[in-house]
Formats: sequence, C-alpha cells, structure tokens
Amino acid sequence: MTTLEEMAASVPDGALVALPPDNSLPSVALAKALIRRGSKGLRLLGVPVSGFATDLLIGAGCVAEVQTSAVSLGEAGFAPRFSAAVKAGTLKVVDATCPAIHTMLQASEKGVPFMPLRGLIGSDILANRPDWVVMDSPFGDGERIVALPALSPDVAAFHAVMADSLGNVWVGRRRECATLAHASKRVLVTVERVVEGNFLEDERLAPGTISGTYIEAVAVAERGAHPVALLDEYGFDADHVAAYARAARTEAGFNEWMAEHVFAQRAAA
Amino acid sequence: MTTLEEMAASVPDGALVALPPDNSLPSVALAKALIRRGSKGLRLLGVPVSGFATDLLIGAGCVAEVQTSAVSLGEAGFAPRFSAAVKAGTLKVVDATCPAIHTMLQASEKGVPFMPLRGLIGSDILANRPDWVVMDSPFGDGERIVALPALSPDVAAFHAVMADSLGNVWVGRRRECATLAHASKRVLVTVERVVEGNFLEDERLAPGTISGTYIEAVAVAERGAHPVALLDEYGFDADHVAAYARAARTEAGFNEWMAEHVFAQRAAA
Amino acid sequence: MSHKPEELLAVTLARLIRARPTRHIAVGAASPIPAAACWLVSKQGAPRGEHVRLSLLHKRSGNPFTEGTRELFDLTGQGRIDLFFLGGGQIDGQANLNLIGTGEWPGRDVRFPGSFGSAFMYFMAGRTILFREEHSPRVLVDRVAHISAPGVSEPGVFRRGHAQALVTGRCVFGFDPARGRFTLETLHPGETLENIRAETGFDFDVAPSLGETPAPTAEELALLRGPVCDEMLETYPEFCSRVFERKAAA
Amino acid sequence: MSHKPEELLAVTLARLIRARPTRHIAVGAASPIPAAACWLVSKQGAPRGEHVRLSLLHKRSGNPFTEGTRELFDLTGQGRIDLFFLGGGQIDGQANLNLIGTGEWPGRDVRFPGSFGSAFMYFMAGRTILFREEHSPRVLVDRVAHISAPGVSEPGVFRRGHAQALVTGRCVFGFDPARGRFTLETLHPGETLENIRAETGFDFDVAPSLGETPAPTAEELALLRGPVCDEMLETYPEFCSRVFERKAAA
Repeated sequence: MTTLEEMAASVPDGALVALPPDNSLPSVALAKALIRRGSKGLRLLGVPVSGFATDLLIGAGCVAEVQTSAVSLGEAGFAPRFSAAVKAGTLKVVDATCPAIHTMLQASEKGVPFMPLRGLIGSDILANRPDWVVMDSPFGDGERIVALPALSPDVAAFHAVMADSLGNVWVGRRRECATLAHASKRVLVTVERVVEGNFLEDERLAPGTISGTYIEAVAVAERGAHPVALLDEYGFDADHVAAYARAARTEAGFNEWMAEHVFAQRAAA
Repeated sequence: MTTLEEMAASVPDGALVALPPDNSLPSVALAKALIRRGSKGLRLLGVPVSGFATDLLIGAGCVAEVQTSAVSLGEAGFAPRFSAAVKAGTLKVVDATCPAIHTMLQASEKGVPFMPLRGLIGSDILANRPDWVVMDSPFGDGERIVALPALSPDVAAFHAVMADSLGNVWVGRRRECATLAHASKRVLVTVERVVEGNFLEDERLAPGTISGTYIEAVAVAERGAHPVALLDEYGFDADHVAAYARAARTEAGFNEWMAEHVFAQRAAA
Repeated sequence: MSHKPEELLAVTLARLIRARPTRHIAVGAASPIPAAACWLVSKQGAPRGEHVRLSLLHKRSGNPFTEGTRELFDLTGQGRIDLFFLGGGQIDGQANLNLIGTGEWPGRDVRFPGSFGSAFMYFMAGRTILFREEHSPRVLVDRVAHISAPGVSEPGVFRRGHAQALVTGRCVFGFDPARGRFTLETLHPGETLENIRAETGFDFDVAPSLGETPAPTAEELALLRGPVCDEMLETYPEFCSRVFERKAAA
Repeated sequence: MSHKPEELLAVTLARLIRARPTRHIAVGAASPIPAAACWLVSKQGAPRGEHVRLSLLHKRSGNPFTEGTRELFDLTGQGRIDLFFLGGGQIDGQANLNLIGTGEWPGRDVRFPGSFGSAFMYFMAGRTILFREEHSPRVLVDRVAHISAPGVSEPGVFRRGHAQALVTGRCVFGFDPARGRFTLETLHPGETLENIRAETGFDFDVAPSLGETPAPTAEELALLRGPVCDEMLETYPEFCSRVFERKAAA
C-alpha cells in the first residue's frame, strides 16, 4: 500500500499515461494528485476516449500531448480546457478511433508487434497517423487493411472499487481496464477500500478481478472517481461537472475552480 | 428454452463444433445427446485443447476431424478412443497450439480476417497447416511472423452455471467461453438452472456473464459437466474418468461403458 | 393530432429502421431522438416478426457489455449490429463525416470532440442512419474539412454498410453508395425544395416522388408518449420533460 | 540424510531456478516435481530479495487467471513469465521437443496427446527448464520425429528465451542456444558418463567440471517435507503420499 501523493510522485514527467474515460473508472483522485505535484509534459492516452480528468490535467498545464478518439464532458458538452489548448496550439493532439486504441492495447496484451483492424481507410485519421500502415492481406485475397502497432503505456491509472490483501483489484464489468493493465508497463490503482482475502478464490468476484500480477501499487482514495460514477457505488454528479464546464470556459474561472477543488484538498488532508 | 435432445437435433452432421476442455465448462451432457442422436462427420475444435467429451464423441463414431492443441484425459492419461482412431487412420487430426486457437477465435471476435502470433516458426505444426502463413512485419523491421486466419465455428457448445430470464448465461472466470461465443455462428448452452432476473443489471454477476445477444439456445442439464468440475458447484470426479479410461482401452469396453452411461440415460429420462 | 418536431423526427427514423430487416441496433449518440425511434420500433412489435435488440450505450444501469467498451466494436466487427446512428460536425454530399473540426488539422478553428468509433462503425455496421437536427450550410457542406469517416470506399477495402439516409430538422435524404450521392426524399412540414437547396451546401438529387414527410399517427404518438417515454425517463429526464411533458418520479 | 529421487530432482530444479533472476514462474505440466521445486524456491525466500510469483495452472481453486486459458499465453507474450517447464515425448540434441508422436504425421505409430502451448511458450517465456524423468534412447533422440517446438530459431524470428537446462532422472544438461548443443553438467548418484552416453540418443558436450548432482541439504528436505508438502496436498495428493508420506486430511 502506498499513499495517493506517493503514487503521483512516482509518475515521471513526460510519461505516457493511459486514463479511461468517464464511463470507465478514471482515477480523478490521481489526476488531481498529479496536478498538485506539478506534473509536466505528460502524454495522455484516452482508453479509448477522454473526459473530465483529462480536461483538468490539460488545463493545469501538465499535458504535452493527448492521443484519443474524443475528448468530451458528455452531457456537459465540449471539454473547455482541451478546446482552448487546441485553439492555442499548445497541445499536440493525436487523433485515433475507439477500436484502434483497443486494438493497439490488445496487441501489447498478446505480445504481438501489431494487429490489423478493418475500417479507417479513407479517413483523415489514418492520413495523420504515420505510425499506422496499410497492408495487403497476407492471404492473397486482395483485401487492404490497416496494421496498428502495439501500444504499451508507461503508466496506466484507474480507480477500482476495492483491492484485496494480495493486491488484486476488482473492476467488475469494466474489462477494458484489464486489457489496459495487461498492456501497460506500470499500473497504478486507486480504490475505495481494501478488504481481507483473495478475490481470485471467490468464483463470484474473480471474473471482475484484475490479478495483482499486473498491479504495481494500490492507494486508497475514497470517492476517487467523483464526479464520475463508480459502478453501483455512487452515481454521476452531473451538477458538479456542469459547474466545472461553466467555470472552465475561461482560464481564470478554471484556476478558481482548481484552487477550490484540487489544491484545497491537500490543505485539508 | 429448449430441451437437451432438441438442442442436439439442431446440430447438423458435418458441423464445425467448438468444445472447451475439461477445465473450462464442457457440456458433457450435450456431447452425450449428440451421440444418442447419432451425429456423423462432426468436425470438433478444442478450445484450445480437448478432453473427455471429445474422446466420447470420437469413440462413438460421430467425428470426422478434430482440430486441437492436445487431446488428453489429464491425470487419467492419454485419451484412449482418440489414440485408437489416430492409429486406425479413421480420424483427421489438425494439430494447433493453444494460443493459436485463441488467436483465430479472437480474430473472428474482432471481425478481422487474420491476426498475427509469435512463436510457431520452425514447428512442424506450422509445416502441416497450409492455412497458416508466414508474413513479413508490415513495419519493415525484418520480423517474420505467422498470420492466422479468423476461425468461426458453426456451433459452440458449453455448460454454464446458470441462465437468467433474458437468456444471458453466467460462466464466471471462464472467459474463453465468452470469446468463443463472440466468434461462433451459433451458441448452444446447457445450464444447471435458470434463475429470474437479468444478470447484466447486477454488478457482481455481470463480469462473468455472456450476453444473450450471442446465445441461440439454452437447455437445462443438471450436472451437465459431470464428470468434469463446474467452478465451485461440483468437483472433478476422478474415479469416474479413471474408470472410463480403463474401460475405453478396448472398443468393446468403450461400448459397454456407453451403454451404461450414455444410452441408458435416455431410457431413464 | 398535434405533435412536436422531435416526435416527427423520432417517427421518421423509426420508419427508416422498419424499412429494412433489423435484428440489433446500437445507439451510441448522446441524442435522445434516435433512442426514442428505437424504442418506438421495439414497442411497435417487429415488422417481420423478429425481435429487435437494442444496445443503448448511454443506459446508466444494465450496460449491455461485459467486455468493456471494446465489446461494441467487436460486436459490430462480427456483423451483429445491423444499424448504427452517426452525426457529424460537418456532413458532405458524399456522406463523408467530420467529427474532428475545422481549420488546420486537428481542428485549429473549431475543434469538435473527436471521431469516437465512427471510422470503424460506419464501415462495419450493416447500415447507418445519419442524423443531425441542424440543417444549415455550416453543417451540410460540399466537402468536409477533415474526413473522420468516409461515405464510400474503394474496392479492396472491406465495407459492410453505408449510410441509409440522412435525417435533418428539415428533410429526409436517401443515400446511394454506388453513386455516392444523396437524393431528397421528403420535406418536413413548412419546407420547400428551394429552401432546402439554400440551406444545403452540397448538391443532391430530388426524388420524382418528392413529398411531405408523413406526420406521426395517433398510434405512434400514443406509444411515444406512453411506453417509449417510460423507458427513456431514467436516461433522458430533460428530454422527456420537454418533449413528452413527463417527469421522472422523484 | 536419506532422500527420495523425487526430492533430489525437486532440489536440483530449485537450484536452477534460483541461478537466474526469476519473478514469475508458470507451471503447466501435470508433473508435480517442478511444482515442488517452485514451492521450494518460494519457501526458501527470494535469492535476491525479490518475491517469486507462482502461477500453478493445475491448482484446483483460486485459478490465477480471469481471462480464461488465454491469459497464460498473453501473460507470456507480454514477457511477464520468466520461467516455464516443458517436457516431451522426444527431446533431441538441439533441444527440439516432440509432443506430437512418432511415425507418419500426426503420429500414426505412437500418438502423444499434442503440443499444448509449447510452440509458443518455448519462444516467449524468459527461459524454459526441460524436465523428463525417463532418460533413455527412446526419449532422448538424435532427431525428433516431429518438431512441436524448436530448440533454436533463425534470425528474424522473435524469440525471448530458450532452454536453460534439461533435467532427467539421471543427470543435468545445460543448453547453449548459440551452439544449439547440450553440455552434461552433473550426474545423479550412481550414474557414469559412459552410462549417460549409452542412454542418450544425441551427442552432447561434457563440462570440464563434471561432478555429482549435489544432494539435498537438511534444510531443503525439511522445507520440502513440511511447508512445500502443505501447499501441494490439495492438488497432488498421490505424490505427497508417495514421496513425502503425508496424506491430506479426510
């Protein structure tokens, strides 16, 4: 077990950090801790899109590059700090499409150098991805298909419901977090709580468990996904996100919001 | 809901039928029903290896071909009817290696025509698989790698713990059954019991559930995996399998065993 | 019977769904109107006796997928999704979609959220209904600034489906992938061909049978305002309140 | 202190494990001796302070994988498995393994069960210890009838690891992948170089330091018969009863 702030301190500037979006267990708590520690030059990966935590990190100046299939606050609309950074030209955006990000992670998960994916040909996303190549089917059937290289994030971070005594974490049906964990060099997980026992011995819990084999560190962060929903633990706080979206329309409003919701948390802790 | 015998009747002779092995929820009940209905010319796929149910089907003369990475009764030793059929030359064996079978099913799951897999080059398994091709990496790095074609079984059959009111089935951590279901044209599932409700609404059950989207039919078959273990529902009946292995050393012994354990079941039902 | 514009759009989409065999629809867009159309089809009963399965990606409870967000794409790759809905910040006359933005790549003038899965779904779903309420030369352009997902594909590129139609707040266009062109099929009440031409940045054909988009029937409206609204209250409370004038129980 | 042959083999395997950095071992074979060796390493404490993780594929409860049987291969593909054990119906002097059979393909004379994952694991695990108790010209052959998994690979073929050693009921061979040859390292008690040559179908080198395989120490035997046996009772009751003379509680 480690603390949230120690976990954040372990993430080097410039790292490729994979974050799931708002419907898939982002660790908003760790994103805030990265901001508090003054992270710089992070390259974020949306798995497969990006949401609230990514907009916070961009607004706080922690991010050099974001590779994603979309950045959005969902019902609360466009991500304001992302949009501002694109307009200002201060953020490198590497556009992808959702299944391509899943596929690149699955290639790492399987230990193969690439995987093919249909679609994409004729899209300007492909035209702007020199790392993606069009190949002829090796079966000589005339099909042209895109080969996507394996992608292995330096750090994957997400928020699970709970960890057990052995460092296994339970993410329920959000199995993209499992693929992400398998594909990444380091996996940092915040949890609501730690419980005694071994989830892998329990047939009801095992299917939603990611083995501790893949997990480098676990830190407790209660309500660590807030304002995003966490399975059946707590719901989406739409008012909180809408208030953020309004505040963050301007840099000054964003800074004020951060002072209250990010930096004040350390003072209180 | 359908009956076990109706389910068996729906499997056409000559179909490519995928069966998980003894540690992964085989429907021994359906295999026996296929024998009772007099199935012919089945092409079996071991996912990724084959066990007790496959030996029964081969011994009963239902099988023209088996594609698998191994056929074994585990602690009870070699599969006797498989060995006899290979020696007699009455069975076509298409050898594979475990991750290759997973990969070919994953290619179907993702809707891509092939997937690459490392290893294999220099193995006579590859030399005997004209459908597997060696390709150069499309990234020009000089790596040679095997491309495996997508494989979509005509029928996948397995035994789940339970089904719900909507036709979702629960397989727990045996997620190879999920990939198999996603990859197959038809999925037939026997279960211990049917329960009210919707597993997908329950965060604890959802991770081990296969959505009814993929399932064509469900039939109740109590102890339908026996003598194989079913998660924490019942254990492996080693004595039963050992007795089978002894009996099936000869064709006469096999036929006697079948009369008692396969054909007598219908008379009793 | 009077109806709201959203009700006309939902009924129009539902009729397009029912026009072709449809076993499984995935609805990923934030817009509630396609979701209402799908529920209407489901409540109307199957046009050919088959059961229509809906996977509503924004449903808060009972998410249909247990392999995470990957499963929608895998499901579509397998050919199990007959119909998907897409929109776009820009849509052009070849049915190309732009969800990236305008100005220099990657959207230095106006940045849209991004492409999501469109560059895959548009190829791999059995068909796609394009839906965008705003019908203006800003959205319906001659040529999109950036192509998120192309309307047609060259030989050698696997493609299972194309746009079936484009439904806007003003009209319904059909799409012919062989010719790569839209045809104006029906006009919503109050619209004229001249007005559509003025508000559309791309060239299109006009159906000889061009007429008015049929109004919802009393049965359709009763289903929308009753059982369809019941299903949507949890996910789209604001929409149900505004369009159907119903509120979720507190 | 007297010991059983199985105890010597387990201790010998454990010393080979400890000779190189090892974070994660997967044990897939039905043979309990490699499992005993892994538990011994685990109970001895890490040679370099690191924790050794064991994934015992035949463990009845608490199967370590939640992606089904695929996960072992993915885990190995990722480079997370430092050590795997393989055997073979035949093993030749280039460390090629035959798990297919003899006679015409696919094993018309004697059919073995099949290759399992060997054609992948042998390439992708950090290293492999080959283990086969039977040491005879029938098993250790000049050239295997069929190659399930090759001992060495040509340039351009990704290969992470090779055989570290071959442990039999008679001796320990080391393997040099650059030369594709085995070297006889130690002889089990009662064996001679001449006898090994007579019982081995392939040509091999002899280490200048050729000596006897060291016997288990008292500490090793105490661990094997105590805590290692405790861990193995559930999965390998017959082995524990025969070798350690202990029975599982009824």
